Amino acid sequence: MIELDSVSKNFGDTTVLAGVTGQVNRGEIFAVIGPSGAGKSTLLRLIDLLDTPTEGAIRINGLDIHADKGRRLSIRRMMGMVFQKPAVFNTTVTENVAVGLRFRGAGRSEIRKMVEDALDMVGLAGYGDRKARTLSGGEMQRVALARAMVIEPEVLLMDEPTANLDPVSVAMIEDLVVRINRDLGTTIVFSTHDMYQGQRLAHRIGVLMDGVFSQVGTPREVFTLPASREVARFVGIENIVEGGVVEGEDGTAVVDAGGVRVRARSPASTGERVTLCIRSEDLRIAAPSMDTPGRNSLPGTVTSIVPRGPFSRVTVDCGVPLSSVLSWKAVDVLEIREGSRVSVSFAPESVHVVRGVNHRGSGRG
Amino acid sequence: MIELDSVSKNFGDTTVLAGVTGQVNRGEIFAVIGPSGAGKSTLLRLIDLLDTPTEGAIRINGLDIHADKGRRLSIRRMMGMVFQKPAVFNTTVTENVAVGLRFRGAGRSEIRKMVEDALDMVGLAGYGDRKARTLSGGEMQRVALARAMVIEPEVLLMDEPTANLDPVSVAMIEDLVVRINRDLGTTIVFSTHDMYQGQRLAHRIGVLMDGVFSQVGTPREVFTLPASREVARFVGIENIVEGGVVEGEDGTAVVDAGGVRVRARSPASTGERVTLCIRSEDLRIAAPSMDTPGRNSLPGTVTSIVPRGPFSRVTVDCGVPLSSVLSWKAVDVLEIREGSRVSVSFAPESVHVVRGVNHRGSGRG
Amino acid sequence: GTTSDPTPVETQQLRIATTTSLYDTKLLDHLTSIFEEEYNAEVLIVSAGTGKAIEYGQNGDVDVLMVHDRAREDAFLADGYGTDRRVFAYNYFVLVGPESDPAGINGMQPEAAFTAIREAGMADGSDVVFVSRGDASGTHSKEKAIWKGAGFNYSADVQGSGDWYQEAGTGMGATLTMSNEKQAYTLSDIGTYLAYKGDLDLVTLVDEGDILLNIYCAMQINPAKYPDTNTTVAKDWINFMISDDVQKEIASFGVDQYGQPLFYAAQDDWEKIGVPQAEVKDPIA
Amino acid sequence: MYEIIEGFLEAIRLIVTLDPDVMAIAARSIIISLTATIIATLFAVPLGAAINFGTFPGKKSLINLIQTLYSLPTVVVGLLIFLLISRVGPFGFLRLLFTPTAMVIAQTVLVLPIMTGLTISALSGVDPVIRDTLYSLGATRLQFLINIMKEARFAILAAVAVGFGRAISEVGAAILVGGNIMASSFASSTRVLTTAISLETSMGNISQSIALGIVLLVIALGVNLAIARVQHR
Amino acid sequence: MYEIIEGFLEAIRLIVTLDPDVMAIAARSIIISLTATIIATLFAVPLGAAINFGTFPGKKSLINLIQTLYSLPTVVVGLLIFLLISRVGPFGFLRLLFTPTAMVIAQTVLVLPIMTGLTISALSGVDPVIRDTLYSLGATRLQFLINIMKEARFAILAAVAVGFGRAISEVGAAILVGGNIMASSFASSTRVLTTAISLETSMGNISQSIALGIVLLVIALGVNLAIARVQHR
Ligand SMILES: Nc1ncnc2c1ncn2[C@@H]1O[C@H](COP(=O)(O)OP(=O)(O)OP(=O)(O)O)[C@@H](O)[C@H]1O
Ligand SMILES: Nc1ncnc2c1ncn2[C@@H]1O[C@H](COP(=O)(O)OP(=O)(O)OP(=O)(O)O)[C@@H](O)[C@H]1O
Ligand SMILES: [Mg+2]
Ligand SMILES: [Mg+2]
Repeated sequence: MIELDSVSKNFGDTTVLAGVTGQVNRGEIFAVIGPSGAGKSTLLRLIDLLDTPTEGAIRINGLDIHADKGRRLSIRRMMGMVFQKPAVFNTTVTENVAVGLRFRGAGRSEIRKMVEDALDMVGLAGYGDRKARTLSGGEMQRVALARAMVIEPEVLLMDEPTANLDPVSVAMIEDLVVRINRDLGTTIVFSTHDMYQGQRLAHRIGVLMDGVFSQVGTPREVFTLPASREVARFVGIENIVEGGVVEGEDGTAVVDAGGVRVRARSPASTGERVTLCIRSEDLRIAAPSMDTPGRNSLPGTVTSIVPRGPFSRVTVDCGVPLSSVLSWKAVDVLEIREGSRVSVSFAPESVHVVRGVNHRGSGRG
Repeated sequence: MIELDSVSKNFGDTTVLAGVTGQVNRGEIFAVIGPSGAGKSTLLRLIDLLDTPTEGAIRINGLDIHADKGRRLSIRRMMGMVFQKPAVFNTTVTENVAVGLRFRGAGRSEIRKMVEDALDMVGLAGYGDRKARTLSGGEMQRVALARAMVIEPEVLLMDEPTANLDPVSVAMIEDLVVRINRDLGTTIVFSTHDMYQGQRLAHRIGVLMDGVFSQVGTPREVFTLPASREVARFVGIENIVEGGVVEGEDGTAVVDAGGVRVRARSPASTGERVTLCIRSEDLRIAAPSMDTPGRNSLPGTVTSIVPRGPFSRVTVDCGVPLSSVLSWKAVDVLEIREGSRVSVSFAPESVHVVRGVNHRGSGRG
Repeated sequence: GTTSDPTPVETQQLRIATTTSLYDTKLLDHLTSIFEEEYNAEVLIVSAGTGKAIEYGQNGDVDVLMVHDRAREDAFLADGYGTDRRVFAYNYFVLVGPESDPAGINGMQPEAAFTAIREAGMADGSDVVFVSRGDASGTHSKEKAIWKGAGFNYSADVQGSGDWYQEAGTGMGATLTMSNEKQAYTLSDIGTYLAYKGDLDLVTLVDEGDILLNIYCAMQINPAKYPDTNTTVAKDWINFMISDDVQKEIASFGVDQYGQPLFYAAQDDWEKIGVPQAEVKDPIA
Repeated sequence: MYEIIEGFLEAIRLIVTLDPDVMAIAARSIIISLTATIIATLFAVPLGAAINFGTFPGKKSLINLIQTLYSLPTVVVGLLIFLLISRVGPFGFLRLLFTPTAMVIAQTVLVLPIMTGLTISALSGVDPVIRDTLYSLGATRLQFLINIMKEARFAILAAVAVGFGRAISEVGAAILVGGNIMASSFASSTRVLTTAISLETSMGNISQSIALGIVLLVIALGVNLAIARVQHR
Repeated sequence: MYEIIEGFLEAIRLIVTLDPDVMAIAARSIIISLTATIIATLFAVPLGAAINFGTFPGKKSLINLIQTLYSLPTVVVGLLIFLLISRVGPFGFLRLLFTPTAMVIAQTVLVLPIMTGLTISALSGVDPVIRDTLYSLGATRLQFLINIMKEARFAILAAVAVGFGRAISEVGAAILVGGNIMASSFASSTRVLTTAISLETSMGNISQSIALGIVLLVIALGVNLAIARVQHR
């Protein structure tokens, strides 16, 4: 439905987007993730016709949206947008949410009802008569959400829609987004820096890096099979190790990474340079010298234990540093302390091998 | 060092803070968490002398900071503040960061060096000559951070400092915060809606709800021993069940929750109404009828499996709904599908019992 | 006497442009109310600097022009913009100055007084100042005529010959105020001087001499040039101004306020003021 | 100095006794200047919006030109209008010279640049995100204009206040195209407060001038209170 | 209408030939109005800041009053200053009447309200977070003022442009306290462009008036270009 065809955008000398290509299908929830300054907001603004690409085209239902100024209004009216730093109109909350409906000539009673529903949905029931300018950061963000959703657009664009919200509100908004998508068939494109949110909500994720989509795929693909070292790092794979294949046959490769030998499932052949990505969760930490056949098993010394939510992140120096995530209980049971000798084990299947140089696309890099 | 003494704040008819009492020690990192609209920003603004409490006093080193207008400037100069929606001055990035130093009469070359260092620390080296107004959301937030940090204040106040940042930048900023606290002994008070951030960074956390601190404690206390049902829910304990004690002796209580019997460690006595809080991570899911002695073991039917980061959240209806978090691998191995019959087990020690009515403090409720 | 039906059905509008100094005496306000009643007309008076007033006449924006600058009136008539000049009043300009009279001109003839002022003014270290209207008004024209009569080339010998001679470039009232402030000499029409006298320290030093004569006239805008000017009521107005009753009004106007009249009726003094009898007596046909 | 006190007392007397002459003059001032301000607003706001939100070559130069026209002397405006509507001018056939209509036209022209310029300032002060939000909500041009004006209402009404102030206080144009006529009928007269003040001043009646000035300020106060009420709504 | 064309040609001639009389008058206009604008800025900006950022009872009324003073007729300002500095007035001993200094004073007073009012508007338009950021960075009053002005420089310089426009285009006060004097020495003369325009107009020299008006606008354009350069820095 939305087609990005080599979309580029420069601001003066700065190239922000350098040929983004991709497609968002009708009824899909598509997440754009990427580091700060990658151009997520810029991309959403281009789709919403708030800016013009330097090169390339954005097509919705086959129509180049930037080509025909006469159709701007009707195209814009298909879409709703939530800005990264939402601004509210200097009036009441109700009036803020009603604006889009008024633009479309909705009737008074219809507006009242829809606005009330929308406020209810974002958890702001009863806030209707408040002055919008006095709201807290998260409240404003929710007003902006209600404002964009109430017009029931075909395409909903959201730029970091929950950045200022607490987890309970986030859960509520996420439920809402899923419901809108499911019940109304709304196509949703949103940017987020919360990868788990991308995963929870999106059917597909585009990773914007260096001006292009480094990878587009299902959450599972992006999180388990990152296309490059950078993507791997960005999606939170903590163990990323460079190495060279020393033995490669039958879809299994033995990789030498700084003196440590690791077996992995990969068609890479001897001599190739590769990057190994291993998720912390797939590492098991056990007492030293407990070898499991078929698994990689590396002895090492615990260098740090850092709390992380209900877990602890334990880093072990095995020649290369490897981190695993254990529940507090497990840390207690295994009596792991800084300096403890332990053994880190993981299956060759848990090692994702990125072959050759970075699969980066044609970015500025 | 910072003492909050029954601090109240009304805006017209709206009571936002209703007697916040607490203390931040010198050199401490203190996190304020709480739902959207709880008054986190309001509290930080009161500390930074940007607003005046309706009642109560805020004392720094024993001095009521709002009492003496003549000392405002010197008190303000002790503090640095990062706003929730930071605004940048309409000039270059370098000039933005330099402002506070200029106010303090620092020399040219000193300013140049410190600003460069600060930009480097927040990952914006080389951005010095950019117009600050054209920065992305996350970039602006980092400029605001650099601007507040570069003056090396005794107290650093930060209102959701990483709300607009991607995880890599967040990690960098968190490292920086820890370093500043450790190396310069800076007292840091920050608000966040990212509880894990609160936990990662803070020595102590204050949970702001209904206008008061519902709980103040170490991250471990807040996360494992929430003082009320609301706090439990807010810190992400997914399994919260109400019940009545049917048998209570020797520090162990048997609680009837909607027909299901649960054993828990608690001094609660028979007849008491209690709330049971069980973290998802402490629930084990296994094939049905696998009983472990000494543990609670409840049979049930899987009602949903939702991906959540590298895990899946599995909800089981055991009479009461209980959710657990499993790695994708575990879900595959156990062959869990919606509708599967399973057994949910957990140790009595994993059940946190909140006794009586909500331990809410004197909030508006 | 009237030349038309005194009660026409519709109220007619009469537009008059007049010089400021005449308007400021309020003589016209006094007369219009009488006229409007008698002729069922509405009189619209625009007062402006002489030059501007003549411009209004040239453009046909008014029906009647009332000024006091003989030379420019002649040009105006000669160019065919106006017809039927009638003189309805006259008075004398006065040369006023500080009581101390540093140039010692009290009682002199105007030309001699001007010569004395110029000499005193150009002497080193003198504090003698002459303030001129400098605005091409009727009064300014008269002043230039006096300089000429005293034998000076105005632009070469007077204007810009030193700081003693200053051009105010404003109205009569402002010029008097300025002269008072600077304790300077100036030439003024009698009406404005009397109106301002209370606020001034200046006294009349020279008020006799033929050259000080100030003649007010009214002219009709030439209907040949602007056919749709309101000729009937314009003629009525001019004839009204020279009618016996009005001439009496003019002769007594201002007595109750200043203790002396501001104007003399022109009716019987045509010889004395040197205009043809027809211009003061003959109603326009 | 005593003229000032006398002026004050006279102003009070004029207002309390509702002096009919002065009331007529004051009413004319209000009608003419308010009409001019309203007409100018109707031009200036869309024009200012078009310039502020438009992108076209020479935009900066145009804004500079508008700012330059802030310095347009009232007399020059008066003269230009005079030349247009004087009998021999292109619009002479309308016979507008020396009518209140002419004064409205002149004052409209006079305040148009400053009101347009200040509208541009007002609109350029609106948060760009507000602008984008309106676009993204699917505003038509008119809806956009109305809503952006609501956001900028404080500054736009400040521009209106400036325009009204300039219109009611100017005298040069009023006297040239109006002529300061005091006729027996209200509609034929063109004497307004400022031209009356000039006249009184030229006749040396300083305290009367000051009294009329105070009357003018009282009117302006009333108008500004009305504007302030809308501003703070 | 041909007077307009003639006026244009005459304006070009005056400028190209650097007509000494006109140049002297123009120079006087620039000096007087620019001085008045600068002095007024020095008062208006701190005053506007104090009002905008202060909290005191009657603040809204004060702002209303200032807005009302936008309507202060130039003649009334001229009269008030005139009464103060005339020989019999309280400051008569300074002998300021009919000097350029008196004109500077009158124009300063004249533009003070509008510049103060527009400064208030300009400052109230600054994002409150910017304000809070400056406070939180430990700005002294002066540092705060300087930096908030930098942020609002566009709008504040727009206020300066309005002030300058009003000063250089006004004639009522200039003529009352200056007197439009053309003496042989530059310093004793008080004829500026607007008073010269009035004079030419009263003499019926319309094209000369228009020519001088154009000269005035050329000067204003220069000043505005200078202002724009600072605005966009
Ligand atoms: N108008 C502009 N002029 C110059 N540079 C700009 C402009 N707008 C954006 N940029 C630059 O483009 C880059 C991308 O900005 P954008 O806001 O799209 O990033 P983002 O991916 O949304 O980042 P964040 O996660 O921090 O919000 C940034 O480096 C920013 O500085
Ligand atoms: N000036 C004001 N006038 C009226 N109400 C206000 C004002 N400022 C804040 N509030 C209200 O006070 C409450 C607390 O606001 P505050 O900004 O402190 O919340 P917060 O905890 O920071 O929320 P968030 O996480 O959404 O940023 C909100 O409900 C807000 O609407
Ligand atoms: Mg962004
Ligand atoms: Mg907040």
